[in-house]
Amino acid sequence: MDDRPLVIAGRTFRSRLILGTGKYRSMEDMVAAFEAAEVEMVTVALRRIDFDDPTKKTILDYIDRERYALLPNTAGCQTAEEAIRVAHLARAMGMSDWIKLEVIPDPKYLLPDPIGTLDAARQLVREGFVVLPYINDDPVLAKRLEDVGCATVMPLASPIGSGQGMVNFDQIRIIIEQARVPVVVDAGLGAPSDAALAMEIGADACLVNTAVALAGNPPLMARAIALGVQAGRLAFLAGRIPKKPYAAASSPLEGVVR
Amino acid sequence: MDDRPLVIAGRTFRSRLILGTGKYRSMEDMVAAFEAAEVEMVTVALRRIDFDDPTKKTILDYIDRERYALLPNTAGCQTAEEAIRVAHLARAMGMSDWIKLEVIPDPKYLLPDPIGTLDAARQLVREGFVVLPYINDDPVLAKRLEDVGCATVMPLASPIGSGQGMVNFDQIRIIIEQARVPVVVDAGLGAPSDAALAMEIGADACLVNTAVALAGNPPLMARAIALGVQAGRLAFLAGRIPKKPYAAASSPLEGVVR
Amino acid sequence: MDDRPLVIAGRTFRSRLILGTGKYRSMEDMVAAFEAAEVEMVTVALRRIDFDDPTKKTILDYIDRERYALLPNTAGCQTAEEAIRVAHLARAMGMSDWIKLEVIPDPKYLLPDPIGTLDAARQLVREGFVVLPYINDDPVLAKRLEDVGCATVMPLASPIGSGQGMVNFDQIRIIIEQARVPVVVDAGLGAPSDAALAMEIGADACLVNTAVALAGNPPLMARAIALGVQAGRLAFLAGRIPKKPYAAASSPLEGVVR
Amino acid sequence: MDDRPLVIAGRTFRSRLILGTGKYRSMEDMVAAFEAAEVEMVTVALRRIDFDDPTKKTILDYIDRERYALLPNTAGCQTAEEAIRVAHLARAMGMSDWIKLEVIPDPKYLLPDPIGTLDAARQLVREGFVVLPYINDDPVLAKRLEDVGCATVMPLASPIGSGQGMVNFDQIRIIIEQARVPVVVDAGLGAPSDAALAMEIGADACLVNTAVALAGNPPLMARAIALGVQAGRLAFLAGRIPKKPYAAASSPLEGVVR
Amino acid sequence: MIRLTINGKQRELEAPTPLLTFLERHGINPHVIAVEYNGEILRRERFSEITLREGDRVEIVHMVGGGAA
Amino acid sequence: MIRLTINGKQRELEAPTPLLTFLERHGINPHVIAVEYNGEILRRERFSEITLREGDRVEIVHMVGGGAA
Amino acid sequence: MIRLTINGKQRELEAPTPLLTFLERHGINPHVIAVEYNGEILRRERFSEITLREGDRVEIVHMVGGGAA
Amino acid sequence: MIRLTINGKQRELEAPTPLLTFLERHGINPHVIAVEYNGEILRRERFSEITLREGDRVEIVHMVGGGAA
Repeated sequence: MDDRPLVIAGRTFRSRLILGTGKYRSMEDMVAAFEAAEVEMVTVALRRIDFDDPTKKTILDYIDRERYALLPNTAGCQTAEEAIRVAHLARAMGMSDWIKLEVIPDPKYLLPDPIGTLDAARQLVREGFVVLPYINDDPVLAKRLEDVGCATVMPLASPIGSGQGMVNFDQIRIIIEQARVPVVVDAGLGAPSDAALAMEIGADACLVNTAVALAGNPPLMARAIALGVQAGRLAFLAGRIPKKPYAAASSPLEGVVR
Repeated sequence: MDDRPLVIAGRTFRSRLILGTGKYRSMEDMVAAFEAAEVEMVTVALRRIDFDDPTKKTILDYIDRERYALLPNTAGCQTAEEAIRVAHLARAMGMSDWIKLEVIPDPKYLLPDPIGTLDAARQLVREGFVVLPYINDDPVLAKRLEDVGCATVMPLASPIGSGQGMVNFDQIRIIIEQARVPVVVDAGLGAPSDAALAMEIGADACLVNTAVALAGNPPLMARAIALGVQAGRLAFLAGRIPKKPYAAASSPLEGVVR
Repeated sequence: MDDRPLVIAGRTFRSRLILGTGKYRSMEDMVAAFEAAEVEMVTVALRRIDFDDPTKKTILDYIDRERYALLPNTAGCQTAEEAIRVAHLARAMGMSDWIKLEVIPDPKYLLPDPIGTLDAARQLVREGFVVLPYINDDPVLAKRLEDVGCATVMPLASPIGSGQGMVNFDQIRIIIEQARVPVVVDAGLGAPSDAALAMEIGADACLVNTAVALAGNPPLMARAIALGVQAGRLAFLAGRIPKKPYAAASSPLEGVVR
Repeated sequence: MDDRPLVIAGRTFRSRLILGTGKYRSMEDMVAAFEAAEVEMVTVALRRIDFDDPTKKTILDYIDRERYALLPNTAGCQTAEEAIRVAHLARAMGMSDWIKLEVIPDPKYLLPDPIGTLDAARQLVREGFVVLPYINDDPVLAKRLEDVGCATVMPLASPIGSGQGMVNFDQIRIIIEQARVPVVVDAGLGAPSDAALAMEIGADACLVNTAVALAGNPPLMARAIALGVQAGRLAFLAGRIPKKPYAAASSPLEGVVR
Repeated sequence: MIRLTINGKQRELEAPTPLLTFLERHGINPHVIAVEYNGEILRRERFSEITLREGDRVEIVHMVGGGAA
Repeated sequence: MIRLTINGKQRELEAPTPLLTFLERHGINPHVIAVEYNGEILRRERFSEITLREGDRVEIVHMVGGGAA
Repeated sequence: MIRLTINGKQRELEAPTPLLTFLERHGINPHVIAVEYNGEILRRERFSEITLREGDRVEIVHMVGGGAA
Repeated sequence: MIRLTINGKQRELEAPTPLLTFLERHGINPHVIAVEYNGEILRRERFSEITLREGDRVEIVHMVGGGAA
């Protein structure tokens, strides 16, 4: 079957799965997971160097940048100002002007601030960033972010790291229906069935971190979720049957031996 | 990763997806779906030959029996007696002594009769059949069928052909937890996410017909569902993260720029 | 509004809630719960008298039998034979020939045995008992129990004491649609919303025990669940709106100030 | 039982149900519904007088304002500016300085605009209005509206008029957990079970319109939903049992006749 | 003959007309409406001061049944 | 001294004892119990005919709090 | 001319007819069917022994597409 | 001896120190970091122009594993 590839801000991706780089038990697990899932882009965070232990290798020593595009995030930022500052720092590294925009004041559920996110997105787009905002399941906010020039919208399926899956199914479906930019379902996906479901309703891609990093076998789970994303995408293209309230036999009704 | 293969009644299967042969728009679609899904076993029904039009090709003219094992069903039977008779006819064809046992008195929801199914299963096992009974989501009935010697149990996810997916999730999980024979989730699976979910909770295989046969593109959907089954199986083996009520950041909390 | 009363085996009930008598922290809590819920029938179990401590008051010292009909159950029975024996003992007390039939071999999920339940029901009906069988969410079994003369069917909403609510919603709805005897939803109801939902889809009554007995305030929860049952019943009679996939304004669209 | 009454902006309400006044088949139905539900506040919309048919009675000819407080809404407004203008007009009528703030650019799903809603809320609070904003299920937005001085937050359970019920259950629970102002669950509630569920998780009140106005019997459904609200509130106060994955017998395990 | 805009529609009146007269003529109770006169929302006390004239833009609204949106 | 089984436990009595005497001795109201005597369930009228003897197997049950299972 | 019931329908044949002849006449491959002859299900080896006669009740079935129910 | 703030912590250096020297001393590859010097984010070309002095406020960051939040 011939699917059109995913295109974000003019860049083409064959893989519709983006992986995070946090929480792995080992860098070897992480790299093996990337390979098993055949991803093309991974998210990273920015943090201060610890000068009391500066010798520790950085994550860039493990990631083949020829193979995996880096998507820096603004994780840890609680306001638009903080997020803009971190975006500037990320760009100053000269590796990417893409930014996964996160403005998250709430420490318990890690839900994003719609106002701060829109403010930061507006400015960062103006400054030439490719902005991929992390948002709650709000279709109107998604349209507004699209209108200010964001490259995607990234609604959360359920709270980050919760593994609850597509809790926000209904409104994410509305976001997808109304979006003219790619919709990347982010946060809370716990298993291939969650990712497949997101893709079946027309999501363009999924972003997963905890479900892979903390799985019993991260590379195997990475492969599983990558297959789930593919399966869901193919089903979206194939056109699923409608749900019916009643049953309908798949064997013929006539000619039964009686 | 090395998974142990599925073994039913001593026979080994690499594929954990079984497809039905009903309702396809064309035999070509059906065969292409088998190939796309790389299945090894397909279900068939028995019906009277129509002597007013006997020349029509039979389904066996399309199915390569070297490649695809046949699993005859007792579809259309409303009592144990009818099902036993159809099983005898199926075996008399000399193609298989396996039988997908269906005893279904209810025409609207096509739900199986637990009593008639157990009666028929007991006798057919005694007669040397390999019996794969189609059942509702009843863990106690599943144990009883196992106890009389059935080769699998095949609980329904939701009404046949409804595409509602894993409606009976909770009790199917109990059936799987208690079973010592393979559990094949049957009926109602509508998309890869449904099949993946069944496999993630430990089902041994899935049986799908309508979701493939009536999909916009049956071979593509067959491929999608086969990938969903694989994805779910790998996730089961990899060990998924537990669901948590709250969020947990995947980026480190220390070292944030402030 | 004028509702027809609930009639079971010719006996009329104004209340559509039946309460259990197990697990209360105190008999005072239990009696207060009965009064708060205005129930007319309560379930009881049969157990051996403990002759090492026979002086302990029996539950009948607390229950006003003028006010509350007793419904003995066969809790603890794992086979049809055991259940029939306990039914005989219950009737020998001369208080009731009604029996809540439970045949439950499974200690972990306490799910009933469809075969043993049907066997015991058939015989007890023949012996003149009014039989109220506890069953899993199996519409075909429900019809068979109705056909052998049971006074009601009592499908479980979810495992006993789990408080999971209407997990078996879909098949209970089918049971209700097909039943010609009252359907009493039993087991797993945890809150008024669960009971209301059961009644909204046409259940005739609900049976609740753990959700009341182990609530923080049992009499208050009893009242709450009784209100939930009433609310659901009235809604069933009033006729709810259909669910729609899209929105529809409740304010007029014309005449808006612009 | 003694519940503390609902207090919004210093005003006390015994009833925790607010009804809308739209879509009724007749004004008599509407008034009968108010009485059956024993509500104390009802929402109304503002529209231009139709001078081509000005004689038609206004809704105020039917509503006893001694008995029912009016809550004007800004339905139909797509921007903060429009909503502020309508709020001013509503206040100019001299009946109330309360306003149910709705800023809804999306005609299909009628979902509110978080940005416009916050902007309008900030100004209207500054102008001395009692502002009750209609919002999507966004806990961070809810906090921000609380911080600018809104009297309540009114998250939508599901799209207006859809009758889908508590689709946004999880995030509404978070909103309730974090709110210091009353949370009124608005939109999409279709039956008593929906309202009961909202109250069980700690909502302070519910607002319902379509589910009553378009029910087969509006006054009866109004009564049903009012009972559901009460039931859910009592259950919240009584303290429900936790949900458990397994079963727990409510009859004693010892002393079984064997 | 004057022309003005009332509730978004062009209307004609024989002559400049006091607002209260206009309302009375249409059987409208001034106590259940709100009026925006040339962009300014009027307190009810001021209704008696207003006369509808050529080119005025007037919004006259009342309450109707409504729940949400 | 006789031995018999009551409610699954071995018990001893000084001598054969009328059922009603046994119950009375334990303060048990015969109207709230049921008795299975050597496999036969007794109607209450027959309690007075029964005497507990060596080797008897007796079940004496009453009602307790219970909901399901 | 004989009358018999095949697959639930009354049919007529000029004369008693060997089963294999009947099948061949209808272009049916005996290796993909099953036959119940007067209530007895036949092993394929026995097809050649059977002749369709007056009053016979015969079921002749084959496999068709089917999944469930 | 100078005092300055690096990554939010008070630090001391013997003397004013070129940024690149400071980095080299700590084994840090300048190509995988970003630096904010007294509130201004530096392009890498400018690292060589910067000398750390008394009272400077410096942020030196690198990439770490992260997914969301």
